Amino acid sequence: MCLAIPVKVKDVLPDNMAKVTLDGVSKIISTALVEDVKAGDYVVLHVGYALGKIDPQEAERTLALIREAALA
Amino acid sequence: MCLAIPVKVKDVLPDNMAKVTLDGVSKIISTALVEDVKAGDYVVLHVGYALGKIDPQEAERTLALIREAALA
Amino acid sequence: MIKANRRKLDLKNGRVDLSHGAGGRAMGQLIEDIFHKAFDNEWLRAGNDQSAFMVPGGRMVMTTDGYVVSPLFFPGGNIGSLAVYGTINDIAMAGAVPLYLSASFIIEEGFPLTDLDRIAQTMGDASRETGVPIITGDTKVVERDKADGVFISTAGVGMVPAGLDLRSDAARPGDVVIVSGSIGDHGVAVMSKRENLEFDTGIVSDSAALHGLVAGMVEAAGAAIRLMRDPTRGGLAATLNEIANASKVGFRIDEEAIPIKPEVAAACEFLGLDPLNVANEGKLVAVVAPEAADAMLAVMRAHPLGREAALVGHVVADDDCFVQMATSFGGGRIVDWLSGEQLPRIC
Amino acid sequence: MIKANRRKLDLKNGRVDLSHGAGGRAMGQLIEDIFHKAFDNEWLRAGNDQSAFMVPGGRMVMTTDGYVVSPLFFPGGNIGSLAVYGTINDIAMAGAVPLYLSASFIIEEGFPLTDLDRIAQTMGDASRETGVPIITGDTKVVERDKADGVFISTAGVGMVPAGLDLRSDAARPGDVVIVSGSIGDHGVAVMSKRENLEFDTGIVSDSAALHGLVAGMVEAAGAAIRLMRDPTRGGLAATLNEIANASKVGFRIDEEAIPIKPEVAAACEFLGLDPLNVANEGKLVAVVAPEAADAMLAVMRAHPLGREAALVGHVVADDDCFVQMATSFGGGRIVDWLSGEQLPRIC
Amino acid sequence: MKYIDEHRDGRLAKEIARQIAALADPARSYHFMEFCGGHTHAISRYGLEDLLPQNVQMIHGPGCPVCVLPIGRIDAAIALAMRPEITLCTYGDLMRVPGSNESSLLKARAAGADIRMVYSTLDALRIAEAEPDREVVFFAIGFETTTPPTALALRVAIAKELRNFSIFCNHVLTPAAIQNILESPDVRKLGTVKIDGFIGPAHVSIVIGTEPYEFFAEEFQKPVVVAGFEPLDVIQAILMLVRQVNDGRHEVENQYIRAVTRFGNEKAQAQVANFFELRESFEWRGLGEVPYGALRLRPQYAEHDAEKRFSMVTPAAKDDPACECGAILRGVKKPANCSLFGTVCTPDTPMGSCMVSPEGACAARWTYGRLREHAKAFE
Amino acid sequence: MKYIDEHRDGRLAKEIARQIAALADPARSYHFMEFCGGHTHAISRYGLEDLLPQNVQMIHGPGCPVCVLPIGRIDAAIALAMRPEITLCTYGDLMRVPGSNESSLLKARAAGADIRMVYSTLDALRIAEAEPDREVVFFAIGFETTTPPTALALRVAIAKELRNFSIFCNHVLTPAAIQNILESPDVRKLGTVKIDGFIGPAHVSIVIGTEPYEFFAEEFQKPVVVAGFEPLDVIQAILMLVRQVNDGRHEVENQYIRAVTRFGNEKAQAQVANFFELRESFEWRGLGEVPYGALRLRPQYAEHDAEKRFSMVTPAAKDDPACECGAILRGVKKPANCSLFGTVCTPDTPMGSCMVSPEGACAARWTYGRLREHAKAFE
Ligand code: SF4
Ligand code: SF4
Ligand SMILES: [Mg+2]
Ligand SMILES: [Mg+2]
Ligand SMILES: [Mg+2]
Ligand SMILES: [Mg+2]
Ligand SMILES: [Mg+2]
Ligand SMILES: [Mg+2]
Ligand SMILES: [Mg+2]
Ligand SMILES: [Mg+2]
Ligand SMILES: [Mg+2]
Ligand SMILES: [Mg+2]
Repeated sequence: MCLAIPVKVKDVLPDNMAKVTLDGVSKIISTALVEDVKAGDYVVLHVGYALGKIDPQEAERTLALIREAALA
Repeated sequence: MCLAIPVKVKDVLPDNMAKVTLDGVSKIISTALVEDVKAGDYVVLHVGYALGKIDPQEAERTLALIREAALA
Repeated sequence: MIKANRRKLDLKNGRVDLSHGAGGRAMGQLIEDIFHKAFDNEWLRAGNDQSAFMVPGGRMVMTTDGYVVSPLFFPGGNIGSLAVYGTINDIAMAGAVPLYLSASFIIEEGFPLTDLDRIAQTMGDASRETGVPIITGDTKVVERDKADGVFISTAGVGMVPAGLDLRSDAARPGDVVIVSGSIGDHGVAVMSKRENLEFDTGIVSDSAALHGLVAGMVEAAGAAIRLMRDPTRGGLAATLNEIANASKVGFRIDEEAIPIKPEVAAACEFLGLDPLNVANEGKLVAVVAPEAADAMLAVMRAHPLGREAALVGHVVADDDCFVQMATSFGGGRIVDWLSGEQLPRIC
Repeated sequence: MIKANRRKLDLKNGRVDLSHGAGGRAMGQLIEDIFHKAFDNEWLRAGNDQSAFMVPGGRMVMTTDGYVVSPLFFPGGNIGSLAVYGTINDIAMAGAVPLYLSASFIIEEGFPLTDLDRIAQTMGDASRETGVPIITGDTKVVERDKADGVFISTAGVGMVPAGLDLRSDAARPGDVVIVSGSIGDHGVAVMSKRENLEFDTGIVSDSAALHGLVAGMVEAAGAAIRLMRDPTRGGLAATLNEIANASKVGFRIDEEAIPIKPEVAAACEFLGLDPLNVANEGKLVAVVAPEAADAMLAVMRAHPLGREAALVGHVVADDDCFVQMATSFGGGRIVDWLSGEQLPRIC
Repeated sequence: MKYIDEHRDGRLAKEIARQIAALADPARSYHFMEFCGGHTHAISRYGLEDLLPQNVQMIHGPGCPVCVLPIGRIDAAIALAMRPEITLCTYGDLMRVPGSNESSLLKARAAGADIRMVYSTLDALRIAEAEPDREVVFFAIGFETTTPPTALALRVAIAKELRNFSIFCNHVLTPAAIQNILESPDVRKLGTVKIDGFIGPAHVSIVIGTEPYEFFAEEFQKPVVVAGFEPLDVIQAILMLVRQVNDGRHEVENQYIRAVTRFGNEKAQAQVANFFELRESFEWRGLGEVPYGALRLRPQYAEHDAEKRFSMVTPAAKDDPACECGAILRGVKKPANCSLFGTVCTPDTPMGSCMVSPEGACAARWTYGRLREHAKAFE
Repeated sequence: MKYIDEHRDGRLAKEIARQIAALADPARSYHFMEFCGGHTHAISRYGLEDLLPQNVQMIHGPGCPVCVLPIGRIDAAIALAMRPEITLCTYGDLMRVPGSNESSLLKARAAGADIRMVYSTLDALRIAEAEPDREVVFFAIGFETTTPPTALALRVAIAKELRNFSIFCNHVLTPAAIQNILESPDVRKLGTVKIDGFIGPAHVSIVIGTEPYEFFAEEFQKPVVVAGFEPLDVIQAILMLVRQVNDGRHEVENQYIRAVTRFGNEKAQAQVANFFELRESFEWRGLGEVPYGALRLRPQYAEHDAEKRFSMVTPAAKDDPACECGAILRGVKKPANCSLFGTVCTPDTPMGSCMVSPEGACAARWTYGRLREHAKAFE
């Protein structure tokens, strides 16, 4: 239940629903809690709902930071 | 369902019910359709209800008639 | 080494829950504390997913039956005794010596552990009494209302004595038909405890393992036995019709010769049933060469399970495969399969 | 001779009703038109209550499993294929050659005949493909809501090649652990079709009969095999823990070496499951003497069902019987049985 | 089994059969209709016909309440049972009766309907009491014997305020049907019925007495003997009928004096009268519309009348045109005269009313008497 | 798996661990509490502790919503579920949580209660819609992450007029609990807690942002790093905490910048605010009463509030006195210090809150880390 995973939005569906995928597995979830979800977005999925969007730039920045720290 | 068999009243129970027996098998039935049922009576049982009482004398008389006819 | 202090199964108030079927420690505990304890033998102790045993070369038989009787407990037995005896009997009907049984349990969530334990103990007792161990098994748990308490499927294997080959198509005109005892006891005993049907009777199920009786018959006159069947679901009527159709013969039987207990007859009157359609779980029907009839009856009557054995009729040539019966009243009639669903869940 | 013009089973819209389990003609028709037709073989045609076959002397194994999978049809198979392959696999895990199967059906009133027919045909196909005939069976029908569509219990027998004796307590420190392919496929395929869990994936059940693969392994290096198990309910984690406890040893396995399909891993992320706990139906775990590891892997990889065979760890001495795993991340952890009911009705 | 075993004595039966053979005029034939399926059953079950001389023949009448239920009523019951709120309670006999398109209550159950087999109306009441959220409908069928139990159940339901209990009433009346056999317009179409006398069912007369047959016996000049269901009862009744015919009498005689009186069980009759009234017309399967041949609930019990409570409609539905039940039920034909008998139509796959219950004329013939159809001697 | 796999790179982790080891002052020790069970799970699952230097220790906090649910709430839910009209929907995690007297929802199911495991509040809504005759109660538990989904379900239920849908609300609040760990009266009793910093859960902060921790960090002078659940996220957060401690800072830092902002998801917050209000006090299993540590439905939604709709009472019920969860949840003790750990109390037979969910401190230790307790080296 505590699980929260990043998944990619494949199709935006009516009624604030969306089809999301993770490595070829897809599932229909609710996006009613997040503003302005578009196909291609990554969202954090939790108990059937998107809780928020992933910012790709910030994600890249985090990885860069980690790599930097690792090589320090 | 069309079955009607003579059974012996073993115990009269409350609410117009009675325990009846046939050769060591007993069952609880309703006697609400028959007046004045007593332990020891034989009744004709049909779909869980006594429909009428058997008159032992008349039963004896029937058998006598049959035997008589057979020997005629 | 810290050993987890496993909590004991609550055999008094506990119930089977979904964790008992999930392949984890709870399932292991259920199997060990109830089934292995009750069936206890070297094969189960080995803890493999299958059990091994030595067999001599020869003709082997295998059979299976599923048991879904309702109610699970009835006068004279429970689903567990049926599951052991019934499968032994299907082996014995080939004239074979039963050797080993397997048992597959499908249990409904919520089933009382105390009932499961009682059933397992009955099976263990039956297995020891008959000398046929339950050497491998399986346990599944399904959600509430996806089963009815417990279902048991047993399978069994046995070895056929050399030279014996009983087949359902072996009945020949002139052969005699022997039943090993009174018919209808099992079905009446089970029905007497059915909800909405309840009646009181002293009748108990005839549920019993027939391999001992059969061994005696085979030893005494094996060559004279054409075939044997246990008249379970559908009763004597169904069994005779099956044999007639398989062997392409007819039967002529004698109502007066068929042993029926007075209480069974009375219960059938109550319910509008014909005892010929009522299930048995400890009786056999043997079709036997006529010259061996007396010897066979004598052997059977010497065994506790064949004491009331009776010659009830004989095989006749009949392309229509009719089972005819001379009624005790003096007329004749056809004994047919029962149509429909009159007696579900009797075994 | 007037022959009753038996009405055909309505395989399109018909449903199983109580008369199909009552021992009368309706039951006979169901068995003949669906089961016997689908399984067709000489033993069933003989029409006995048990089936006979010749066996050579030697070591035989017997096993049984009940199948209650939900849903009944899933990507890559249905309850029928499971019931044939699963029991063959339990025989094969002893290194034995599977010979014959029995099948006991418990069917819920109202079950569509078309589904029953489809399941029976799948079983017939599986039986022909594996060369293991279903030679005897039983059919029971229970009232609506007393079962869940259909349950199947199969039992099977097989012969163990001379000299082979695989036992659950035979693992020894130093032995290697080989799995025959990717894990978790079956469980994920079944769960993907569960109501309220539904997700889309290309994953199909790995359901398959392993006796061919096993025969090759036994032939090539039978003496080096300590034991085999198919990691079904509870997955690889349960199987390794069972072996560890039976053999009183520990395991050290390497997460990176365990083959897991990316889609299976992804589905497990979705559901919060560990693939090590997820059921397989066409995979085996073999514990093998270390010197034979390479030869065994080569033999397995040459077989279509062992192409992805991998050495995933080895046996260590451990009184606590821990299954330890070096995680792909670089840490270590215990791989335990799953507690509770997380994945019911997977097989 | 007292009052049972002594009436199954084959030796006595043989003697009476000898009497019948001696009394039966070889120059003529005797055709007697046993109206009730219970008698048909006894005749077949014990092989009674084997004992009768060639010129005394039994004709199986329409007296099986299961058989005479028209297809449309089965269809209506199935439609009702398929409604999710309904629990339909029924005597087991009805489960396999075919409705239209090979339907039946048994198959409706398999398709999801909540249909329960009961032994007695008492069981249906128990269900209604135990499951107040279900609409429990008792599928009431039968002649005068099952009507009082239905009436009593209604009385209890009202007393206990079981508002979820109702009756789908299909109770029919014996005398009306017997009369119809002799006088309906169909008789002209089907040809003259050769019936020399009737055996009336004892259990019906335990309730209604013998009196209701008196008008009929007089009007149609046919003897009636009310008889029990044991084989000796039946054969004695046949002897009594042969004597009446020989004597030129057409009286209502009572073979079952051990429980039947002229006016019957008045307590039971009062229960029935309290709750039921005549229907002007009601279809009997095989016989067609029978005037005043059935009962319905009185309007003041509409709340417990399933037909009204659930606005049930009885669809028009017809039997296979090849089915000869109409003629068989009137004694004009025999089952063997039907082209469907034993081939398309069997107890496992009944096509017409006479095959649906084991007590129907065709079913009894199939189950107990095919031998004779095959012209084989049974010694 | 994008955004997952790259954060599970063991080589990078080893490098960061090396950094941590290099930065960690050998003269002192570092005790960090990961508040959330998700982090506990990741630490155990990937064996993260094996990578950390001896003087950097992780303390498993109370952040598992399943674990902190008091026994009395489980008992109340079981009592409710046993009522025949109720269908209780629950996340699967709750099924095995022990109530009083070895009860659990799993055993209540076995005893006949209608309890369904759901994956999402959407499933519970679907059940309520499909089965209008059932009273469908959603057993709502969880921190700020599951509260918006509950709020949304309530909104849909009201819009669709699903009057048979209600909520048994057990939602609790993260910041309140963290604060309680440091300031509750129990701390005196249990001894001083040595915690040098906290790891906050990313999914909670996706919803509430990082801002709610600012007051706390300042007030208690403890650094907080909000981090994701992949092992690299966690180890990076540990590195960030070590740096703060070394620098003498006590800031709220955001490791999960890819989805967490300072003020969080305001749309989700608005949903929550619309339907829920603070409870003055609520018991956390192990922690005792936590002021303002939980939510309840606003009074205008009483119709959908199971506690009011069904007049639920929460019985007083206590854990085994030997259970050390209270001290463990506050970081004062470790599971191995509990005399019941691994003998009487195991994941199959949990005695206290820390063993009931796989994410609880004791369960995670049992499942993933017993080896270390046995002082065996794992190379
Ligand atoms: S055999 Fe069948 S079709 Fe023919 S008259 Fe009888 S019931 Fe009708
Ligand atoms: S081991 Fe069990 S009893 Fe001990 S503290 Fe942990 S949860 Fe409580
Ligand atoms: Mg069998
Ligand atoms: Mg059998
Ligand atoms: Mg198994
Ligand atoms: Mg049940
Ligand atoms: Mg048999
Ligand atoms: Mg097995
Ligand atoms: Mg196995
Ligand atoms: Mg198996
Ligand atoms: Mg069988
Ligand atoms: Mg169902």
